[in-house]
Amino acid sequence: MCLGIPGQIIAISDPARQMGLAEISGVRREVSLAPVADRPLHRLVGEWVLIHVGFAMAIIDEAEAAATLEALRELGEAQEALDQMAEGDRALAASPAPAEGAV
Amino acid sequence: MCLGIPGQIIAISDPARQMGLAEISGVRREVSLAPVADRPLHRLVGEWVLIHVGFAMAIIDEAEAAATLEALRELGEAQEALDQMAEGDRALAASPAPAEGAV
Amino acid sequence: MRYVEEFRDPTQARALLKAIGRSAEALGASRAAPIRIMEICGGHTHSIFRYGLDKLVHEGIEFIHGPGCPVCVLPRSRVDEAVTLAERPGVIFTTFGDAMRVPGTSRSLLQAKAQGADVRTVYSPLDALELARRHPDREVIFFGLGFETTTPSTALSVQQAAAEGLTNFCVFVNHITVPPPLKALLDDPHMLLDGFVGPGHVSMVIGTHPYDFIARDYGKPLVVAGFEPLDLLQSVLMVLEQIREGRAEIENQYARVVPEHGNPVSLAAIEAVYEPRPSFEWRGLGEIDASGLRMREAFRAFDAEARFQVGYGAPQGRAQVPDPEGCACGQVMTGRMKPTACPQFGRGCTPDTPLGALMVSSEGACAAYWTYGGARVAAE
Amino acid sequence: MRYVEEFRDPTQARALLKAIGRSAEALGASRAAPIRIMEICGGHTHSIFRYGLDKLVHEGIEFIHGPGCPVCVLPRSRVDEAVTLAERPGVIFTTFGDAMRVPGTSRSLLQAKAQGADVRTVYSPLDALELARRHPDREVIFFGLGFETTTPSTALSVQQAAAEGLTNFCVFVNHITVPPPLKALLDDPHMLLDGFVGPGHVSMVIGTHPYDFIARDYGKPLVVAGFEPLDLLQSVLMVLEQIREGRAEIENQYARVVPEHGNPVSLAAIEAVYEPRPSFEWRGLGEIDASGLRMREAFRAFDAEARFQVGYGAPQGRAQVPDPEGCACGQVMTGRMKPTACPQFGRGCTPDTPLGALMVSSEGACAAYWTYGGARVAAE
Amino acid sequence: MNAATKPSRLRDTHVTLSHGGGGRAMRDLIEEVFTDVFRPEGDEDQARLTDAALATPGARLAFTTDSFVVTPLEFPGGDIGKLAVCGTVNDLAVGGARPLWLSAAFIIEEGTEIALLRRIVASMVREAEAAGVRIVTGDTKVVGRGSGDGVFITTSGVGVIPAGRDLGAAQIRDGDVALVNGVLGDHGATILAARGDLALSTPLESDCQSLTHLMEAVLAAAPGTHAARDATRGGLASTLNEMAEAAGVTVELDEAALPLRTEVKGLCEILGLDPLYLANEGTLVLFVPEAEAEAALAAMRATPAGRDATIVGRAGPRGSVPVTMRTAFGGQRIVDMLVGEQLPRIC
Amino acid sequence: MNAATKPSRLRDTHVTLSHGGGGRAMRDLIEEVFTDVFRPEGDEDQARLTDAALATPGARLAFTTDSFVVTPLEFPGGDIGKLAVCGTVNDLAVGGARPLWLSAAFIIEEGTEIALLRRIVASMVREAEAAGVRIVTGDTKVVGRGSGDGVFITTSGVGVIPAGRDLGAAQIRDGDVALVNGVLGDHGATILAARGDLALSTPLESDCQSLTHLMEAVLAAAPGTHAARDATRGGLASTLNEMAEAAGVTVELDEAALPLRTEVKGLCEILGLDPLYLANEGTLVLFVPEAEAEAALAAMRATPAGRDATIVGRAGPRGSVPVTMRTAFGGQRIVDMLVGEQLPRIC
Ligand code: SF4
Ligand code: SF4
Ligand SMILES: [Mg+2]
Ligand SMILES: [Mg+2]
Ligand SMILES: [Mg+2]
Ligand SMILES: [Mg+2]
Ligand SMILES: [Mg+2]
Ligand SMILES: [Mg+2]
Ligand SMILES: [Mg+2]
Ligand SMILES: [Mg+2]
Ligand SMILES: [Mg+2]
Ligand SMILES: [Mg+2]
Repeated sequence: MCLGIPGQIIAISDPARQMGLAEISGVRREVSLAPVADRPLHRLVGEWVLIHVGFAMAIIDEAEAAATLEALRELGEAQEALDQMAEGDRALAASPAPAEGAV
Repeated sequence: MCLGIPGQIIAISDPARQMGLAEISGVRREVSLAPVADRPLHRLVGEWVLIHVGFAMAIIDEAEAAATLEALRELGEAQEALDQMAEGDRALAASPAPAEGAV
Repeated sequence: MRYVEEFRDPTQARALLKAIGRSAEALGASRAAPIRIMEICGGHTHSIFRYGLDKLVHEGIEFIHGPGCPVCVLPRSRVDEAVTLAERPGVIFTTFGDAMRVPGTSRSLLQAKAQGADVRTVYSPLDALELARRHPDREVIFFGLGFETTTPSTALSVQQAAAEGLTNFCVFVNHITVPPPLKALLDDPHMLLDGFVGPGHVSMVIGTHPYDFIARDYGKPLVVAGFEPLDLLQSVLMVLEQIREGRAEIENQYARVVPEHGNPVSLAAIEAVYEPRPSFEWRGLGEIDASGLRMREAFRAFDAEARFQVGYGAPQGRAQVPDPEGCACGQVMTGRMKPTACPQFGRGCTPDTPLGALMVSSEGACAAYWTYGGARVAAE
Repeated sequence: MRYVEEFRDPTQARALLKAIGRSAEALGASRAAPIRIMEICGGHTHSIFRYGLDKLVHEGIEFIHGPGCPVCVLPRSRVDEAVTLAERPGVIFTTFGDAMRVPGTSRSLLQAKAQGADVRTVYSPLDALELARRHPDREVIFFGLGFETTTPSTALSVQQAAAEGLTNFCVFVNHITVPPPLKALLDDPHMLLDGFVGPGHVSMVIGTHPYDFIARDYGKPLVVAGFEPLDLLQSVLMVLEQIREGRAEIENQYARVVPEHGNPVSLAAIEAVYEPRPSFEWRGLGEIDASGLRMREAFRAFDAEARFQVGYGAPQGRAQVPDPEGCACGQVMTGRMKPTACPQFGRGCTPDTPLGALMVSSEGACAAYWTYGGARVAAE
Repeated sequence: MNAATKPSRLRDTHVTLSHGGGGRAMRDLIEEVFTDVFRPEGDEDQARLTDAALATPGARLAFTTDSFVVTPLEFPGGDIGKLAVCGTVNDLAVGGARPLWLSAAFIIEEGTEIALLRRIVASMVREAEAAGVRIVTGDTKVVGRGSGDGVFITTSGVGVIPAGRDLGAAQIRDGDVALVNGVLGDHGATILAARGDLALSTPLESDCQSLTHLMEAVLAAAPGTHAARDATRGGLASTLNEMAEAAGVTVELDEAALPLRTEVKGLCEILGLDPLYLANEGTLVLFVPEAEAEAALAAMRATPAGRDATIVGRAGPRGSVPVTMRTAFGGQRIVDMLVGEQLPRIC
Repeated sequence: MNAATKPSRLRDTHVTLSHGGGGRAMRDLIEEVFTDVFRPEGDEDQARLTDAALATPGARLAFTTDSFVVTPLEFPGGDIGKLAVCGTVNDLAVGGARPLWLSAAFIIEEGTEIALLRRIVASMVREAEAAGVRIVTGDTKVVGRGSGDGVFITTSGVGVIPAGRDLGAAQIRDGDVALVNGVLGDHGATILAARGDLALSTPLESDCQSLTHLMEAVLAAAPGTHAARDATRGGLASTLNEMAEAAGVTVELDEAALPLRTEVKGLCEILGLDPLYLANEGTLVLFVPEAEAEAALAAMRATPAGRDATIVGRAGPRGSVPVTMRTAFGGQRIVDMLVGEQLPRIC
């Protein structure tokens, strides 16, 4: 449920109604900033928000996003290390006895 | 002004609203009989009426129509007689003198 | 008897034409000094051109086309008011087809429809009433046009609506009466008419006595005529006979349809629903006293002008709109000018691009001249 | 950072898949004895199928598709009520596209539209509000669908309408809340779930604490997840880690969007405009206590049900409509049956001719199985 | 695929926007309602055709199109489908072409009954067979409610004009005789009455019919025929005006000779219309040199579509008014083109 | 008649029902807005045509039709007129035909601005010239307000298929390479945004263009090409499903290879749509034997309409699911036909 898509606020279009212009991959639409308007509206310009049915529902936390990606990167490295270990094991296990003589 | 066309009442379609069915050269339409409803409605069936914008505005008087046509017929005869007289006159007038001798 | 073909018999017509010719000769009428007979009614104008009677009658007979087309005498301001009503949200504006193309100041009803107004052509006010029954959520306005022939139909429809308790039906009343403009014409010192062919269908409602003043006060003969070609020719002959005999009477050629005292039910309905307006605006003629009708107080709920405060019902009064520049409709309609003499005829004004209503309605003298060729065939 | 492509990186996905595989192996999971993880949210179901994650993860992981599609859980009676509202004369009925094809008893909104109802698809309740401003003569009804993610948008729109004094806008409220059905599921003795992937966008509004009872009272792990494939895979891994470590906690994989305590403005708007209904009907689940919202007395003017006396606002009470015969939606939605096990799947019920809502919405488990081939590619 | 045994996947009774969306619903509608009946060859969007006559030296290809919009869609004597076939077939035939192939494109309003579509399609197939043409390619679009009016059909037609044949209004000569194949105005009058809003009922039927066989008979009997045209929108009056202007001749009609049904005359009297402007859908006007006029007349009368054929007028030398009419009284009047559309009037 | 010097008789600024009535108003509209611009030969309702290629032994005539309905009538990158020419030209071209002649039938809603009609007609003439076809015959009808949607255009096209050429979906073979000539979904996304009711604005333009020259280039470079089709309504996904079913093969797309603009992806994410189902109006898919795939690709890339050409997939042996996609993750999913139309959704 609940398609949500990140977009960047590029302008405040109607301060009275708390409306702003959001850009999502080059597509623009006026959205309500009400849910994230707990700060002066002009401070929202440039922020990335999560948009759902024409409302900016949350400000996206860049630091948290970076942390998640960093965790994934580390996980990737860890898996690679594990893979290499596993490969080493397999290589040892797979080496048939006759080949030993060839060394 | 005021296109009017003769039609025959062939049925009473809605006595409460004084509506009847009229036939005009094979075309049927419901018309208001109100203007001619100074007699019991059923007596209108079979009558020829003069229809204007969906209302039967007058009952057509067959005797008067016949009298008019008869007058025209008589006028036609009278004109023909006059024509013949005129032709006789013209024939006389036109007869050149030499022709007389030919009689 | 079917009351149509019998009165279109070419053989009889030839006899009548001969008799008319003989009468005209006897009266010494010629193209240069014609006998001028006004057919008041646009329906007669239409028949004359459709059957080519104008060119078949003796050249000493000249037809003058009178102001008897209810569409042609409608001033632009009334069309504008109709458009205003038609463009109200929620309105279904119903009209006879005749009025669709009549130009208003900025647009006709046809153009208003194209731009979004819900304008519908109906055959009868009864059809408008039926639309009101079927669309209780819409306001159905009927464009009430016409002389005494048509007035009973809207009066009876309004009475029917009242009886049914329909509250979404009303009429934009533009009904007018024949005698006042005739009196205005006859009072015109420039007018030189020798006699009248009287409107048959108006007379079927009002009878023949309303014309008595024409014979009595102005000494002109009038013959109430039917609309078939034999009717018209016979009536012309009857007018000529009166002139020859030095009589000025109101005669009734159309006795099969026109009773001497008219139709009592129709007259009663008109009387019940309508009353004369103090005055009403005619195209080319201006305001004429007591020449139009309006709804009586008791039926004011069915009066579109009162209901929507438009036209004569507008609190601020009506806007008068001058006739378009160069338009000679007024003079043509009063018989003072032939259509072909209008500087606009066939130039600025054609049926495609009408300047005046006389070029729109197929009853209008200008349209009849154009369409049936009074002008163009002759020009050939 | 654009917060989309970064979370779709295939290389990272391969690493995650490997880690999940290792975790699953470590837990001894197999096709015969899988670890069952329910993604509550239809959006997650959709992502799983769109990216083929179900077939990419270790065979010992089984996804159970939860009741988190607001369209799928809508009973036929509510669609019927929507159609009734849409077919009122003068109404413009606005809806998210999702609801257009959901079958009611006799017709869907799409079919009602074809038969004359003015039904319009909008992207936002703000667009419905704008229609109401532009059509003051029409009643604009918005089909208020959705879980806590969407509820603030209608609450804020109603507050905006009230502020502007718009009197021709109202909402047919079908907002529901996630925790009650989860509790109902967990109380089911037949249910054998090992953990949950929690709905990211609902949580962005309500925060993570409303799920605490799942860990605390039922001992099941739940990880609030984003919707990109890396988000989902990471969340699955986090659930597996909890299981491996014997933990049962509420964790937040989607911290870039989901604050621990949700969104205060949205929560305040929901609280101001709505209150829990005593109970609300769910398709396949029946009435669940306090699972739906209705408008508070102060906003009753914006409540379509109260205004038009429909549904829960009908004085005579609501008509209950049984689910269509042979429809196993209830069992599929509670994870007790796989879509392919439904006797109607691919026979009586396909996306062209859906029997149940699960086959209509692209978030419905059955439609996802069908469209993205969980079933058909495997069958090949 | 066999239509008779294939189970129907089309469960809707009315067209929805889904049926125009390019997906499965559309495919099912097109297959079951259209292609299973029209049976075009092949799977492609374009028909691929050959005809020996087209390859004959001197032969020309004739190509024409018309959109059909009519309310009501079904009316006494026909329906929009029959109209769409006849209209395009006739536009080919009156030019001397042998009609070969038709295309048919449908614009369908959301909410249209599918059973109605099936009837219309069946009617097209029937009429195409009668006219000896094949409907070889087509298209369907669906538009929202209020953006259409039930069904609009556009047909295009391809035919072959044998070498040496060159009918056209420009060929009409002073002295040519004008003939029609039947009564005038039946279609227009039928439609006006069938709409229902004027509350008129008549026993009339549209004259909608294809004129291929009639034209072949005429051209065999009167090979010197100069021009033919079907007197559709605008009626005989408008058609004659167009032809006379294109030819640089005048035409005089004989009012007494015009074939008109009593009911058509009656309807016109009631509504204040002129039958010369009423549309026909199976009536054509021919211009034939005087020497071949009787042969053309006899040939028409020998075909079902020409039983009421008659001579209605004659072409004269160039003049300022293209079309006039000798009235029954011996008067003469202009028969002008219509201005806009004819509207029912009261005066 | 000389359009430049002839005084205009058309004084209306908007179309009324009079312009469809068969009379003078209609004639003036047709002359001034349509025939003065299209300049068909002769006065007849049927075009009379000859082309030497048609008479060549083995050549076949290709005949196709499409109705065009689009809101708004003018949109970034084109208008309904351009669409109506390109669409029919492309349906001819993808079958291997050289397009020769078009017909154009207009159904115009009362109230339509005449200036808009003139722009549309001008656009058609421009596009016809670019595509090398002539608009040789036409028709106009006017419908009442609320019975149409501005303008609908139906074009039909006639072309000639040289002897020996036989493109068709049925020719596709296991192993064929699938190529597209450009990015996907631009037209559909542009129209969705241009309608305005979703309040989205994009810098996108419709891909609307004619593909005659591109197809000629492809067939010269890769004469073994098996099939081509323009991926219009229903998008690439529906077109491939139709082709695969007709050929009895499967097709596997490579998700990573699909050419999509950022903005199209963005619009689809916002509205919950799949770009594979968005309509294209100048994008085709080709099936070419592997040996000629690179030649076809190079030929396309050398034409303006093919600059973004790319290989998107491959035909495989018969199977139960016609079209699948290898996802960027190495997963596989079904690419089904669309069910109804795509509707913006929230979940
Ligand atoms: S030609 Fe036109 S302007 Fe002149 S009088 Fe006639 S209608 Fe009026
Ligand atoms: S296949 Fe259809 S009926 Fe069965 S569970 Fe799924 S949606 Fe319900
Ligand atoms: Mg044609
Ligand atoms: Mg035609
Ligand atoms: Mg024709
Ligand atoms: Mg097509
Ligand atoms: Mg309609
Ligand atoms: Mg096509
Ligand atoms: Mg096409
Ligand atoms: Mg195509
Ligand atoms: Mg045509
Ligand atoms: Mg419209």
